[in-house]
Amino acid sequence: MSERKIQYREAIREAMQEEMRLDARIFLMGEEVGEYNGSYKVSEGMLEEFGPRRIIDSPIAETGFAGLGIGAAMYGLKPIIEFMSWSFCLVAADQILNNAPKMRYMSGGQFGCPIVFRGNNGAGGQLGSTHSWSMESMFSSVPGLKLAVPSTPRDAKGLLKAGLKGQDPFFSLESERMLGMGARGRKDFSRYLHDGDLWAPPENDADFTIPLGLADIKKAGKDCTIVTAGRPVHFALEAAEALEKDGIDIEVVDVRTWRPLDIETIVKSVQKTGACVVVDQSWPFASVGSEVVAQIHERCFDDLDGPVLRVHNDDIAAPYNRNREQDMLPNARKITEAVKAALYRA
Amino acid sequence: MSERKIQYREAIREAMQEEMRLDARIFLMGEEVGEYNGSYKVSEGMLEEFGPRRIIDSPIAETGFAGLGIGAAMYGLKPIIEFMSWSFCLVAADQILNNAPKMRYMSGGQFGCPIVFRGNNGAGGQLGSTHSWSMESMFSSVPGLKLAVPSTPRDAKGLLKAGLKGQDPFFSLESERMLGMGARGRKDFSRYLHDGDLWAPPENDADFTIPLGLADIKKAGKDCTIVTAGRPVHFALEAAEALEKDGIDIEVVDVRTWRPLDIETIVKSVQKTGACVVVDQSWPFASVGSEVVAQIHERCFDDLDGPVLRVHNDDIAAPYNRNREQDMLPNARKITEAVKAALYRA
Amino acid sequence: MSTASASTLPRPSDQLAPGQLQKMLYDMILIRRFEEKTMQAYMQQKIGGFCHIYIGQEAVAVGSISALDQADPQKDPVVGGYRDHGFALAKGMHPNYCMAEMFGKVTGCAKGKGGSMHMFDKDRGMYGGHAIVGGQCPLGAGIAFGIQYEEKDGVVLCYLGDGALNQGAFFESMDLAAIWNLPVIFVLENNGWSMGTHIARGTAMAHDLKAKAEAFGMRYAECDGLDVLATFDCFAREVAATRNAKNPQWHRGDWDKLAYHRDGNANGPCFINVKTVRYQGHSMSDPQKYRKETGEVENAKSRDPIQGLVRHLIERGLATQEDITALDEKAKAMAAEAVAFAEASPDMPASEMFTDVYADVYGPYIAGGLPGIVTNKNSGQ
Amino acid sequence: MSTASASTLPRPSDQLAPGQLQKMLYDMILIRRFEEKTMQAYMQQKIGGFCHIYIGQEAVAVGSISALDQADPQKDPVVGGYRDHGFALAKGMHPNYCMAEMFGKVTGCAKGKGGSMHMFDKDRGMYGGHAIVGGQCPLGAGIAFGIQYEEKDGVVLCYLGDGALNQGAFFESMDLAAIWNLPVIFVLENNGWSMGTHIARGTAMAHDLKAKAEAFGMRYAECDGLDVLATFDCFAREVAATRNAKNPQWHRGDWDKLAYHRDGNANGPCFINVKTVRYQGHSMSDPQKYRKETGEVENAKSRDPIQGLVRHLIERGLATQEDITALDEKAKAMAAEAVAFAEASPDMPASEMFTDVYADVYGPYIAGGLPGIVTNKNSGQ
Ligand SMILES: Cc1ncc(C[n+]2csc(CCOP(=O)(O)OP(=O)(O)O)c2C)c(N)n1
Ligand SMILES: Cc1ncc(C[n+]2csc(CCOP(=O)(O)OP(=O)(O)O)c2C)c(N)n1
Ligand SMILES: [Mg+2]
Ligand SMILES: [Mg+2]
Repeated sequence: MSERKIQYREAIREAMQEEMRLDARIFLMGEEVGEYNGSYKVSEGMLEEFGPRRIIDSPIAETGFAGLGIGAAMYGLKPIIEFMSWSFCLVAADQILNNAPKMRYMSGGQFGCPIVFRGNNGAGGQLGSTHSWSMESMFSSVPGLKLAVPSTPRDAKGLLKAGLKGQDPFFSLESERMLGMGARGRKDFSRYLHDGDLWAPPENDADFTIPLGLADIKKAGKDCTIVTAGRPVHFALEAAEALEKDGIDIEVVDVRTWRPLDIETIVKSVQKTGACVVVDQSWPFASVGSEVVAQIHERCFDDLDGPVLRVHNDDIAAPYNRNREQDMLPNARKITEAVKAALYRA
Repeated sequence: MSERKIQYREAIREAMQEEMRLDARIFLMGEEVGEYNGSYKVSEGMLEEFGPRRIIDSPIAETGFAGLGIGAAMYGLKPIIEFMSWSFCLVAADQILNNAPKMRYMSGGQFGCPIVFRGNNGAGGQLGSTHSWSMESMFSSVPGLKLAVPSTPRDAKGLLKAGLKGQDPFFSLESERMLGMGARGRKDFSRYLHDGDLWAPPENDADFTIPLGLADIKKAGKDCTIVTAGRPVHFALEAAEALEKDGIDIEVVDVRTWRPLDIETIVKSVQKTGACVVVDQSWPFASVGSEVVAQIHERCFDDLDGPVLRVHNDDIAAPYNRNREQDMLPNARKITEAVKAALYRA
Repeated sequence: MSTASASTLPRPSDQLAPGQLQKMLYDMILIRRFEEKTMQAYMQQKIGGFCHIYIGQEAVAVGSISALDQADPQKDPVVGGYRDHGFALAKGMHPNYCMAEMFGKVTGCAKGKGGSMHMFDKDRGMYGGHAIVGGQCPLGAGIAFGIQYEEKDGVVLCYLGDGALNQGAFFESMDLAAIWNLPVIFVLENNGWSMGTHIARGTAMAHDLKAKAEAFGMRYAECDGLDVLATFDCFAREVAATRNAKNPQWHRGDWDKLAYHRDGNANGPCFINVKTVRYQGHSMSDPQKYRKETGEVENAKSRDPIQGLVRHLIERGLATQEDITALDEKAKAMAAEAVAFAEASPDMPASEMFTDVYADVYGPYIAGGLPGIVTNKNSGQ
Repeated sequence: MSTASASTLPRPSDQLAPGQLQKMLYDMILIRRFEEKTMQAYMQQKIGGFCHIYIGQEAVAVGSISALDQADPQKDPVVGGYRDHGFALAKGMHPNYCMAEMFGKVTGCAKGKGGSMHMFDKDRGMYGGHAIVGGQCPLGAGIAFGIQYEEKDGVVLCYLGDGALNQGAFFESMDLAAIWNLPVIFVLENNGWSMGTHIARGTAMAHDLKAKAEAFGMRYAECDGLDVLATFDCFAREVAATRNAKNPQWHRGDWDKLAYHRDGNANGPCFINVKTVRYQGHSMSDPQKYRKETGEVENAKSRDPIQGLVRHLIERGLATQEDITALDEKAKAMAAEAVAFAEASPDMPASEMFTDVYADVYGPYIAGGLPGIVTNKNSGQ
């Protein structure tokens, strides 16, 4: 198999392009998605291909255009609404949390809301506290929506295509920090992902999707399970290399979607390894991390040798300073420590 | 001790009145708080006492007036911003989550944000899905704010007064379903609260406050701990009566504030009883309930005989239908079942 | 751009056949009779939650919706706020489904999941009552966006109350409708009050709302919402001037010349200020202390929209007193039948609790629970 | 209500002493030299994150802030968006603290916690740069509310970009400022672009923004933001007309007569459209492909605000070429010193990570963690 070089941003673009070619009802709307070719070049070339009717530059009016997308979805279109960053979606919170996920229920099934909201999520670019949100914990608590946090170009493409083919509101939380990953091919990824280049989507397969609600074992192992998603997957794989040297073999479960959550795969892994660390890039309190611990606690009560530990963003607003921001984030060092603590080898 | 008759709504009002008399910087702003005397009569008479400079009717512009409050707090005032319902605060989410809790950090400590946001929280009035939010799980994940969910007139008053004396953004999640509780005195409360009438704030004690971050044992017991807050406290006490008949003696820990969370009191209780059920009126996923389970799991790993169980709102948008809405909510029957299951007596 | 000179133009309502006029009368009476039954049922606690009565505003819904395409109800959609029984019925929702919904019955338009504030009828182009003030405005723009995207010639009516005039969502929607020239009409049901707050206290320029439209270069019109024919006339003109609105940005080009260099005669969106009066309190639980002395309701009743059209029909010999009594009897019967239907219908069953959450089958939620969480035993069956 | 006839009035800038004019020139040069150093440091990766350069807009910050009370910097506060170095420096923030902040140093105005977009200086009445577009507008109204509440006579300048014109937060703030008559001036720094979007594409009525103020019955003014004296003149008048704005709703009464029956001459809020040009890209990472051909930057440079004031001073004999060179040397030295200071300062230490989260001591968070959560070993010490 020849090595593919495809960036995370290109994978997202391919997903949108392929589905837009198949389905005339899909359009893309957001700030700078057209003339500017995307503020992060995700939608580069799409205005050229699809024209201004389907690639729509919006003003900075998130409540307006997110809500417009919901109305259009009720009408029968399939909008892709891009938030330049998920950090900017709070001004549209009522539309995306009150209208989109509840429309079907509230109308007794008459009106669905097949819409995709997507954009950058997470800290790491020294953008300070208002621009560094990780939304997965807050948003995945809301029934009626589905939420993915893809960690590789392959997952980004496959999940987005599944979201676009679906009938439910789909939130895709991408990562600005990862947009360029894959430019150098497998060099950009942990060696655990090199075999078969499973970080890259298949070439020439427009039908390729990844079902929502299916976790992926990014690395199999026997000593300790790490449950995570998104960018921290790579920190976990980095930790795996370090731990391997200490003779500790970890299994990395990438949940890919927090809602629905594939708890079966997690439980099986924990039953196998008997130890677990959850790594989550959002704040600790009432988080996806706490949810995973709570569910494991109930399902694997007799399988664990010690408590599941967690690595999160620290419980503070994101500081601007480069080093302190790195300190705040989950990273390989913290994961390594946590695994050792979970295995009582600290 | 003579029995006091004081409604939950009156307790909130007393807290505001007493603090406003002490501190000229405090004002109250919200929809219908003045001329209308409060849409739920919480602020009845306050316009009369304090005049239109300090009791301010706002238009339906939550982003505008919540943000205005934050600016006024930076300037040095102490705003009380009332949301008619917390369900309406999502249109102001950016102001209350991005500005209020981060101002101090982002300005390196120069500008604090001493502001109180308060209003009705939770379902139960057949208001349908958009009007039935329980915000504690989503909001208590955000560092920089403090969040209380008072269950009695005493707690409502004491916590709000503490919030008003403090320097940090304070979110008070009250309950429309409980506003009239206390009108008939102790009759309105579980018999476990009758002795000493500890559901009522002391009379003639303007200095009375309840420190934020201190849980309260509403009923002591030895067989199983229930951790909860707000309206479900009363469901838990109701369950306690039923369980007592089965010879099961439960301890009800009312956390009162989810942030900060008094985990020490919870841990002590669980270590004593060896079993625990968490009851939370928000959706299950990534909730305050999951957080409590996760923390108990870590701290009480060797103290538990079986897993902590949870009772939440069901994972759906709130249905309008009266019976189905009741089915959705946590209630005494579900709590009873959960306790029995936790004690392997189901 | 306004229709200030409208009174000199021929009135579209002059073209209406007697049957059409009688239909409008019937629609108004039906709303009135239906709402009387709603109030009764609410007092009997057969209806719960928040319930906002439309009485007094009948001419707004009926006058405006009568100006839409009558052949295909899906062509010209409507969407609005929570005071929605009026425009739901005027748009053709069967009273039975509307009443049953308020009774929380599975035969209701939303199976009892929505209630009074959330009336939906897809077949009739009724995109819902929405309970967050102003939250329907972006939806209205979005439905219009869909029509424009598919190059259809429908028009959307997006109803809002005067309280919504101060919400960011309203302004953002006005801007999007203006820059993309969407086929939407924002219909202000201006009854002067948001709960107990007079419009002049909350809305700057309340005395001259044209300025709100002009801020976006949008067409403005106003009409007397107690006069159903005046309302119809206004909407007939403005609906025509909104149909087939074209998006100027579909052609990439000289952005500097955009939008405001649009042909002044081109069709486009509109903001219509319909002056009306709600006879009842804000909702069923409002004691209305704040307007004891204004006398506005008494004034309005002397110009009651239903009485007004009755007089018009009788004076011009377009209907007899008997015709009118018959219409009223029919409306009363429909309203009574709606209550009977609602009463007789089964409650929303527990089996419906976990449906309509997702379109696709979805993990453990369908079964009604997460591990470790005790849920209602009946649910999810 | 507008200042269209302003040109016939005496110009407040005619009253300025040579020293004051030279101060304004110096302030503008300082911003320019400071920003040149900022760009350099960004290229050297000494500054990270998003960084928005103020070059080209110097006259806006300096012209407007020079019209505020000069004796007490806390009396007339300012607040704005993320392109904030300009008005931070003009308001008197020491360049050292501003540069050190961008270097992430503990000596920065926010100890390195805020960065380029979040400049705060409480002592100078600088209420921050705020990075969510439009999010500063309610804050500006709130600071003005505070001034009015305490019956002080300060005025707030609330800066926003043209991109913020379409945010709900802007409109809601305009409404609140209007109905309560708050002493705030919304200062539109209208450089015609929000990132790569021309104002005419996103903002309806972009060609006549007066309509945005009129929608709220608010005073409107506009000025040439490349001309610092014209800007000063405009703000001197409007600041005076905003001071001591009184709240009409402090007296309960006849709501119907509110606000719009306000004495036309009474002081109140204002919306000022300052037309300016940003010379650089949106942020340091913007290649600016979208305006290659517009030539607007070249045009603007021929009317450069700094050159303009230099010419004015020389022509009128208010400063010599030597004076001006000296001012520039001083500004350059200040900018260089700011970099040196920033370089030499210690990084934001780990011990600061968990401070400033809460004012009060607060449970486990001070110690940096929850049970079961592994955090940075260095933190919280
Ligand atoms: C965002 C939001 N804030 C507050 C409310 C509570 N509320 C419901 S209706 C209403 C008054 C609205 O008045 P108006 O828009 O004039 O409509 P009307 O009731 O007169 O039809 C208020 C404050 C809400 N539903 N949504
Ligand atoms: C609510 C929100 N949406 C999007 C952004 C991203 N963003 C930052 S600046 C900007 C452009 C703003 O332009 P303008 O207001 O004209 O200010 P200028 O950059 O010209 O000073 C955008 C889209 C944001 N910060 N906040
Ligand atoms: Mg109204
Ligand atoms: Mg701009």
